[in-house]
Amino acid sequence: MCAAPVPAPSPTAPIVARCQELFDDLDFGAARRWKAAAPGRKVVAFMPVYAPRELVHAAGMLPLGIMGAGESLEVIHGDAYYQSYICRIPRSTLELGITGRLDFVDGFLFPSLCDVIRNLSGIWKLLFPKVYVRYLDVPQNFTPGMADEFWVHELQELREGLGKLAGVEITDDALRDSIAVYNENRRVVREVYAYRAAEPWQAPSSDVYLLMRAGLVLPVEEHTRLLRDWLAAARSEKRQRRDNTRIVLNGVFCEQPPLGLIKAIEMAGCYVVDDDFMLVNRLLIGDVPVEGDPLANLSTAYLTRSEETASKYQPDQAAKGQYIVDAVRRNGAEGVIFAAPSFCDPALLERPMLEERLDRVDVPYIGFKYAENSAQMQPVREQAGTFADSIKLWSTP
Amino acid sequence: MATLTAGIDVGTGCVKTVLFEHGGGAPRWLARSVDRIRQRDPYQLAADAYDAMLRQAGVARQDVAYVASTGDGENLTFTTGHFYSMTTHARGAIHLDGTTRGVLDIGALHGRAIRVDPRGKVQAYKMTSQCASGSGQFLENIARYLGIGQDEIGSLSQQGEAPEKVSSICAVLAETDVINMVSRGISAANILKGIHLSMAGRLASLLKGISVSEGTVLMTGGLALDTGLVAALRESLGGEKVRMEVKGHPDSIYAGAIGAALWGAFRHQKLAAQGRLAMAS
Amino acid sequence: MSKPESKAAGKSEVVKDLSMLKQKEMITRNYDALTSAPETGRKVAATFVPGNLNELIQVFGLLNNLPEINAIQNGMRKLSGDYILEAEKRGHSEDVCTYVKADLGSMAKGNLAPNGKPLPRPDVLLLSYTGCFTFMKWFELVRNEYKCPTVMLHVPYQGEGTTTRNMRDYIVKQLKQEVIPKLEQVSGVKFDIDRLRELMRESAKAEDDFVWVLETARHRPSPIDAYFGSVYYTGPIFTAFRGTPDASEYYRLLRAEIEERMAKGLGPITPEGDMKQQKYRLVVEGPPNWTSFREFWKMFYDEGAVVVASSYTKVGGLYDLGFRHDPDHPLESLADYAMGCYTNMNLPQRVGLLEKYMKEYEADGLLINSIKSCNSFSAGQLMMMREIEKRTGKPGAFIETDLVDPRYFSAANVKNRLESYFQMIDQKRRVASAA
Amino acid sequence: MKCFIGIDLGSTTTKAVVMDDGGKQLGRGITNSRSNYDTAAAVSKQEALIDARFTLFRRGLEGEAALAGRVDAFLAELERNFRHVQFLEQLDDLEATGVRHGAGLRFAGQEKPLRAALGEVFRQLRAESEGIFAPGAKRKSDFFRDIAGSRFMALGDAVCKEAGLSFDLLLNVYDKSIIEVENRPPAGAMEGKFLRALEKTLGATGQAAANGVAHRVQAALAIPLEEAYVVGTGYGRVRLPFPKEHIRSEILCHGLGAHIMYAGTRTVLDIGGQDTKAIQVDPDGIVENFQMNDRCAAGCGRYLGYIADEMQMGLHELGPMAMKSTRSLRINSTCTVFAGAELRDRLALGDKREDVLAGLHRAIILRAMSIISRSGGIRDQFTFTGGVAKNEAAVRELTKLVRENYGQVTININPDSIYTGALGGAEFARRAVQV
Ligand SMILES: Nc1ncnc2c1ncn2[C@@H]1O[C@H](COP(=O)(O)OP(=O)(O)O)[C@@H](O)[C@H]1O
Ligand SMILES: Nc1ncnc2c1ncn2[C@@H]1O[C@H](COP(=O)(O)OP(=O)(O)O)[C@@H](O)[C@H]1O
Ligand code: SF4
Ligand code: SF4
Ligand code: SF4
Repeated sequence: MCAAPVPAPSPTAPIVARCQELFDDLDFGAARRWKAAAPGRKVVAFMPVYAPRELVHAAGMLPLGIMGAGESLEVIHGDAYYQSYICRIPRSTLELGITGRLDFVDGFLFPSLCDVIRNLSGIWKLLFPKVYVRYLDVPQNFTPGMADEFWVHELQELREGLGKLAGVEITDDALRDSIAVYNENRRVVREVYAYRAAEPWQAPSSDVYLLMRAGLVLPVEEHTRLLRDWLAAARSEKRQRRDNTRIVLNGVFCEQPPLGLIKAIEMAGCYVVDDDFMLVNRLLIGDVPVEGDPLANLSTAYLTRSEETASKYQPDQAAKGQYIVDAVRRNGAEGVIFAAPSFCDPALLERPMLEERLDRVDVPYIGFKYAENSAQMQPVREQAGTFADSIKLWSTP
Repeated sequence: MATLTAGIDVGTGCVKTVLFEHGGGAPRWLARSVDRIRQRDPYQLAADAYDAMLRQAGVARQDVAYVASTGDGENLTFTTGHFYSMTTHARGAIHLDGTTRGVLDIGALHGRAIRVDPRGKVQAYKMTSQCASGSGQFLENIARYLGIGQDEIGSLSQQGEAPEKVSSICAVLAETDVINMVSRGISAANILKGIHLSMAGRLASLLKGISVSEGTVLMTGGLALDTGLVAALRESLGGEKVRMEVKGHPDSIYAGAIGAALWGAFRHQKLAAQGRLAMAS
Repeated sequence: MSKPESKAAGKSEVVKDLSMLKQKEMITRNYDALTSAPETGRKVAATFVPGNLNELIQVFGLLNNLPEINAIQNGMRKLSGDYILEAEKRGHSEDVCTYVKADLGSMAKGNLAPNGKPLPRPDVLLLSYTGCFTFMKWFELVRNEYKCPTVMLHVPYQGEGTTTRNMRDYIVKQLKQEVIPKLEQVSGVKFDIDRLRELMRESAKAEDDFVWVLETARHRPSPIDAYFGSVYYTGPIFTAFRGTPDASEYYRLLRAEIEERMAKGLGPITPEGDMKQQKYRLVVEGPPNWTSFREFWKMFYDEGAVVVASSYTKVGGLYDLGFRHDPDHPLESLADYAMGCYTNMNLPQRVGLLEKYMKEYEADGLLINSIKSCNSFSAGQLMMMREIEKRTGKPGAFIETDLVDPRYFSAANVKNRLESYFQMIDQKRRVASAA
Repeated sequence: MKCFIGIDLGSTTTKAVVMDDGGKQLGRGITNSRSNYDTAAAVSKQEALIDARFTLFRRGLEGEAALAGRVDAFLAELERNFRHVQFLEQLDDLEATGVRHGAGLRFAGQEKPLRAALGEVFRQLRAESEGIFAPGAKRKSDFFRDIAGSRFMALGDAVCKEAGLSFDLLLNVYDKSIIEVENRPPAGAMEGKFLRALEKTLGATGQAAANGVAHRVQAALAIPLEEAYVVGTGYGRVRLPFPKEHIRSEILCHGLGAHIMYAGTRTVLDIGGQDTKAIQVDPDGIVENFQMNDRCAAGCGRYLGYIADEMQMGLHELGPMAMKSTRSLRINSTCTVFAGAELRDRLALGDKREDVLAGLHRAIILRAMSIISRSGGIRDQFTFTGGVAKNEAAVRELTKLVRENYGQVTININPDSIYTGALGGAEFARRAVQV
């Protein structure tokens, strides 16, 4: 490339910088400020991958997504609770708790993602008896009509628990309003993903990542605005398009890789056109109906129209793993990178089944493991780079 | 008209450079260099080594159509493009030996097994990471302890008749084992052979992981020069039901650089055909 | 009753009690039935141990093949290591549950039963999703091989420390509307609730004797080892035999034998004969290691350590807390059983239970055998240990092994840890007695 | 007099402590661990007994008017002379061994010049040995191998040049001989050596005073040191030629040793050459819990040793250099070897040595913090032992992290903490007989 003119300040930069700040802040200043802004406000945290945030929102509380503590927190106490052969996210989450970084959190929801998160709910109950802790046994029986009643009932118990915590009654109307607010958020989230898939050079994956992370700590209305602003800004700038390979990233739904890993993948010549980061933002597909019984609507949405992921059972053998092929096709990807947290049973047991699917349709893939504090990016660059190389060099021009 | 391409492999142990000429028939190898990095800045070293090689070949920088880096060379400022190590080692290995189906690249800190197709495409790989047990550096440390030169290791190890088992898997703590062995009067040959066998065991399992079962497995990287390791690897694969042959090559250490230079030529041609040459400069 | 009166320590052949012979015979017969299924035309269901529906499976005349038990068998026969490597070669991660890999690897290598004949393809996978997330992935993977029908039974976890009406209704609904119809379809047998009641009545009988046996560990000396030895005692009741007269007979024999041991003041039987002195009484949490089971056990009896209660012997039901299969409420009782097994209890409940055992069985300490690849058990065990130490004032010890992956059993490490632990208990006692 | 001895056979060094029946420490000895564990144990024990003699001399001389105010100086002189005598004796052995090896087949045709060269080197070594043990002279190490070795290299090189002989030959002879000499159990009779040293020391004193002093020293020498009980511990303990009841877990010994040094100790961190242990002890010094790292050099003493080699620095120089740092860099690699590579990269990129070193020290301590945390955290008082406790930068990082995470606990660091395990062992020996 010849001497480029001094680049104009990027209009997306300040938005991304704000998200980066939120991301870096392990004291959750934004949520703390929200809470302090009005008396009686409460914050309810939740773990990946799905929590009915509408219920928290409808009670006037702030849902706060916790994704571990990333790479910068030195874990000192967490190791007292977890052996070396258990993934990192529960220990760094505990570290956040023990060091008082979550002392403003009034409730904590642990969805049934895996046994580690499940058991963390018990640990939380023992260690933080003042916090409203609830384990969400999200149904795994997807046979029509089988789990609705159960789940609506569980949601009702949750609604009562949250209502008590907030000191309000969560009315159907409040719930309907919240559903509408989240519907809007889900739409914009999908728009961002679609935009990136269409023009990935315009939307660096680390930027999109930070935007989605912001959704876990900001009030939903603010997040929706932020995404809109970013889309407008991104569309107004022209970025250099590189000779990169388009890939789908899979397996990153719970413990998060360090930001550097996402950047390393892109630097090594890959455009990420789809991923499963922060699934909670878009687990439900399409709008949840606002009319009618809100709990039933939420339940039906989850049971019949939600994204597939390793932590959900697929009742139909023939359909098992098809979602990864669909993601490749839908987004025009040339390959798949499986990245999974070390010791993550859901992601690692899912992987061979997905690989088999991809083999059948000749989509190339690679896979590796990471931890939220993985330091060496060299092996990642090496593998992602070789992957991109081989697709690039062997594709017919 | 002949086209010149260069490959520069910036490793953790050594910097390797090669220069190739293309046009009519097989590519011709014009010049090469290999330098231990030791405590120096690898990028500066790469630039110096590259210029020295060009001087040796009587070529100016602008005469080279495509300069490809590999290894840790992504950030070199004077290159045209970068290829990742597995891509280049696969290609380099095919160049050195056309019957290659598996590549074992063992450098200063890493070990990788790569399955390649006859065109040099990477089909599968397995690598060690995070832990340096069984790498070149590990062997180097031991040799230093034993006071044995890099080039003596191979022949000495092959003299070992009663190899001593190395129990520690850690590259660092293995030294304690070795000190103990020395003081128990075990010969350097048997110690080295034992280490080679334990490294070979690990490498063999990498190889198994990529399921190569026939054809040539070419060792690339610096340790391919270690005949003792090659022999040990043959030995530990001996019991397997495989029809493959493990080989080293005198130019194995250049495999990455060679692959880079060759891919550079390929890319250059492709870009020229698409009229996109300017984009790559 | 034959008594291992003269067991010249070590080599001489171990004299087997009647109950042992009985169990051996039952297992052999069951494997023979399984491996001959292709000829006999009997249909086979595969399912998991915790909260299994063995009585229901039998109502339909199905044979019950439990992949966990096969993995244990392969572990004890030192085959699992190869199977695990095979599964890893086929793309499975080093990091995941080794039961799954031992099973998949075994399938890849002919899926041989201990009798040397191949296990049959299952006709139905009954996915009792109870107490462990990995079960779900496991059967998705197995289903991928066999392409056979799979029935999901989602058993809610006791997240809030209790079972609720809602949870029970959910299970019963699934049983009625999904599990039973599917099993009828697969087996061609009509569901007969009275047959189910009958089987459950038989179950309850065995359960009474089983509890009686476990509780004898309250005595000093304890006539049983409630971990190593009791792993055998749980066999029939946790697996394909619950509800059969065979199982009842087994527990009757066992009870009589233990009664006799107690009368004679004997300790537990071990592979090397009767255990002599009982210096330490322990409660153990977590499954044992199978690949070096004997070696592991020896580290205990050689030091005079007897296990008086364990949580692993509760994965197939907490009968000692009073649960019995109830012929009067068959489906509800199945639901309660499934929800009530140990792995389906939340962490505070597990802590409470171990604390209770520590106190009621007058244990000197808690030992946790943490399984590297089992998140269901292991995630949180360090916290459990601390909590028990705090509540009981008794020392805990933590060792790390694996179920069926021999690579993760480091005998030297485990021994070092155990020895230090026993010496520590000794020291404590000395100081206490000096004071 | 009854002596109770603890021997700690570490991966790098072997330590011994001699205690009297009142629990007072009489002496300490240290040597480098070698492949022959018996010898290492015997040498360290002998060193400790020698040290014990000096304690007895001191006790004996306390009332000696002739030495009023000069006891310390006198004993120091005596010790120097004693070490010198010992050194000369070992030199003789080394030379004799060397000559024997020089006559070996490998050196056929070169025996004569080799023998001459050896003679010359040892002549010079003896001559300069006076200087090595002169008052105030700083010795590189206390181990014969290190002192003799470094001087042998220096002198040998010159002698060979002179004689036109290959130094490699001489070196080879040395390498062969030193191992043999080092692994030879120490010669028994110490008394002669003491007397020779005494003679030499008294040479400088007046006659009258000398008589009195000699009398008292001889009286102290005559006190029999009876080995009442020996306890072995440490990494290599199972290979010690001791009956089982004389072996104690290193964990227990460290715990008890730390308790003896600082009675208020509740948490002990020991960072040795090959392992790091965190131990929780109760108010009586009994271990309640512990954690150790697995066989990985990251986070233990060898990590620093490796880094020192990598930077071509002495081990004892690392700490002081890291202390100069103003900002600690974050070291990303876990593996020691990768950390070495990262260090090179960082230096190449222009980072300052001291900052990189500070980062490395932080890394090792962070790993220790994680082990502490797994053992149950830090309780007041906290005692840091093992070889790495001598490293001030490690101590600084540790102190910082302890303060940040556990508040104002007392932190004990003792320069003699390397003897902690042996001290605990000695106390166990004492209790074995007394309790
Ligand atoms: N002649 C030789 N015999 C044995 N080993 C050698 C020889 N030459 C170099 N090596 C080893 O090769 C390693 C460097 O290999 P290389 O493939 O260049 O690694 P990297 O690419 O990581 O720099 C060094 O660790 C060195 O010890
Ligand atoms: N003077 C010193 N300065 C800094 N570190 C030291 C010093 N002496 C010893 N060490 C460290 O202590 C370690 C040996 O500790 P030690 O407790 O003797 O181990 P072990 O009991 O395993 O033999 C060495 O690896 C080294 O890192
Ligand atoms: S990373 Fe995987 S194993 Fe760990 S908590 Fe998340 S889903 Fe569970
Ligand atoms: S075991 Fe040794 S080589 Fe492996 S990571 Fe640890 S220090 Fe590095
Ligand atoms: S994770 Fe544990 S409970 Fe689950 S299948 Fe594996 S061993 Fe069994």
